[in-house]
Amino acid sequence: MRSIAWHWRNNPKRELWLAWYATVVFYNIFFIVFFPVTHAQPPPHPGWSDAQVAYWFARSHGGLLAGFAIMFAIAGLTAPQNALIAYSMRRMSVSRAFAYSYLVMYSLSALPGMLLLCVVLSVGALRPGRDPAQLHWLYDFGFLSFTGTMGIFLIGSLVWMLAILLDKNRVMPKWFGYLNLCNALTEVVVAPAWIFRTGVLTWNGLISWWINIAVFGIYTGAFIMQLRNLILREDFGDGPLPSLAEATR
Amino acid sequence: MTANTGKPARAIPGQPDMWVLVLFEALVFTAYFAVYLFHRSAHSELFLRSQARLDPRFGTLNTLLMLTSSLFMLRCVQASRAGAIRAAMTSALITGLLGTAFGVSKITEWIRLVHGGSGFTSNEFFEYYFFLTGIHFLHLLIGFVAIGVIACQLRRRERRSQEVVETCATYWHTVDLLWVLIFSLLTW
Amino acid sequence: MNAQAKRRALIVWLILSAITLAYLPLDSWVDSQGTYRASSVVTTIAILLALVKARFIFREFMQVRNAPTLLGRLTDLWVLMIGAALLGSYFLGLGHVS
Amino acid sequence: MAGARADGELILFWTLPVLAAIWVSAFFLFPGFAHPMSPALTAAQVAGFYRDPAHLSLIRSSMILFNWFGVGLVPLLTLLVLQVKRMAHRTPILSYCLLGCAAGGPAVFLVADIFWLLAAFQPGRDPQLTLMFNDLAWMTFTTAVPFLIGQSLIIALAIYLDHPGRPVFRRWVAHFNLVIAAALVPAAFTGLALSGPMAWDGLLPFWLKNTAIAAWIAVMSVVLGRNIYRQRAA
Repeated sequence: MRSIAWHWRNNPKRELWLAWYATVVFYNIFFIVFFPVTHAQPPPHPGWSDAQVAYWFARSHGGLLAGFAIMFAIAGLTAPQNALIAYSMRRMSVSRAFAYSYLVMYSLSALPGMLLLCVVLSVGALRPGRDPAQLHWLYDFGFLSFTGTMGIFLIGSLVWMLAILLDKNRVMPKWFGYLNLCNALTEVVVAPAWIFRTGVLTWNGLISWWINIAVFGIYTGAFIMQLRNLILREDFGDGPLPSLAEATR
Repeated sequence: MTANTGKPARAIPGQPDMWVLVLFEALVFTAYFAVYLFHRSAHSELFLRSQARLDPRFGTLNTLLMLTSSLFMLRCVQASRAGAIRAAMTSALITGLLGTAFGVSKITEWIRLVHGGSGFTSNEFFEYYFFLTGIHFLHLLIGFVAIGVIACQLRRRERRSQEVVETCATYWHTVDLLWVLIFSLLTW
Repeated sequence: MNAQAKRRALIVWLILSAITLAYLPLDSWVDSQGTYRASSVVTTIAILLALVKARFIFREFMQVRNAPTLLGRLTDLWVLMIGAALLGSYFLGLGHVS
Repeated sequence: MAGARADGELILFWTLPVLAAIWVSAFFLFPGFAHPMSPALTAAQVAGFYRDPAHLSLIRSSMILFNWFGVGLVPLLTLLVLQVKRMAHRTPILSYCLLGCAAGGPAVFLVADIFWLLAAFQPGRDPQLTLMFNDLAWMTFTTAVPFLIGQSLIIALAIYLDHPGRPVFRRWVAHFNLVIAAALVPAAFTGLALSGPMAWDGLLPFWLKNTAIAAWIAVMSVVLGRNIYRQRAA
């Protein structure tokens, strides 16, 4: 407790650490809400009939409403995460254009990336007696907006990749730059979710969901660790960052 | 930069970081292939009937184009390492042309298939076929960027970074590697 | 040394092209059966040939041959893993014929 | 920091009365706000609300005004970002956070607006459909708090981390922002109740939330305006 108070007052990197912890907290809550609480992930089947969709809403009724309510309360935590990533680009030897364009893109990312799904599925769960055909429309709207609108994440990954590969300040390792490319490619793979209702390329498909989520999980884990290393190594200069070993000695 | 005289040291060509991409993408594609093969053997009748609608000459030609482009990419790296800029540039250009020929042949094959009534949504086999060849095509397009980077480096002559040249070359060979696997699995 | 490397690359390319052409008779073999019957032998051969080609590309084109042993072991491991995954999922699928 | 670079900030600041006028008029024009529509209404009642000729033009004009208001707030929020930028922080990260919230908040708000206008565009639709659009509008509008909560918390944090000797905003502004953030939280949970104080027409998600937003805009405008004048004089 005393040490937390000391860091709060004196740690020169306190703003960065707060943003980093906000990121970690966000992803933990996100996981808990989307997987066990709402059962919105892994996604239910896109090929269901109206009656099956209505049954799904009825079964996860309370979980959907409570879980997404939590997301509405905490979705603002995405702002520190995006700010921290933008900051990593600001620390690089590249133009500020990279940091700013990333910031602009990701400021809007929560809407297609999550909030539309949360609102629409909440409305579906709100009235159990709603016409199943309408529930089905809400269901399609929710999952397609969530899975199918990956432009931000595609272009965002590419912007971050380019900044990392061009950077001479060693802010992020180059392999992580290439990993951004791998992640960007999986954001393309979800596009067929707009076309198929059965098979491996649907919004819950073996390829466009299961393999993609594995890549995304690795990518997210990697960037959270790399942002942590960046904060540890930060020297508030504008030249190359020291290595982790030098910085933590 | 790698020493170009005497016995070469055992060094990873290009940035070791690129190998993260190579090995990672190889894993991702292996996962795609595994899903494909599983469904293929479970519905072999449909898959084999659809596969028969592919012209194996396209696949074979594309593979030869890709392999040859890799050969010239290797020559480009060797020439650049030896300081023969002009030869390296020529090889890079040929690599790009072979890649373009591959792309043109690929698009021709797609158009032929679609006109023949076999599109992305026609059946399960063609879903995989267009998905795998499509995502590979995307890798090919990124490969052209890599060739562009090599050309820019070579134009800087003495100030070129052999490391960047080799990194981009490694990427190009990955495109080749993935195609070889796709060819073997989709056509046979 | 350069000429030697060039010749080596050419030989590798010839081998790889020859393997590619070796696929063609595989195809007619399937078609001559008249019906579209799955042939595990053909698929297995196709996968094994692909693995041989992959290893050639790793070692020769990507110059893993001259790289530290670790990378060589890693790529070999990858070839084995890819092979195991492909053959494994193929034969697993045979058990789920619908 | 001051001087030429601050030119125009005053003009942006004084768009506030216009914006406030739009906001207040939109709020009272919309026939479903002064006496907020209950989520317990039946489909027929909701359809009747949109079909009432006396309501229709009011709904449309108020929502068009709301659309302008939402976006009009962005320049003012940006002025706040600049104040945070002036604070004694080591990094620009908090102003980046605030900029992100300034973009995200109005975008969410606009979605609610679309659903209301959609419901009013063809009030003759199947009442079930009108009910669905009405639900979508009210749910989006009421739960559109994540970035408002976020920006209050970030402003509070930024003030706490500012130089205590020469603060840009005084500390009570931070405390005030924390209170506002807390007052906005219940609105996120409105989906859990169709009646009572937690329903979207209830005490907490409607009256407390909207009063908190009004209070936040009023108080932050005053402290922001004072700062801008002081910084120009310096």
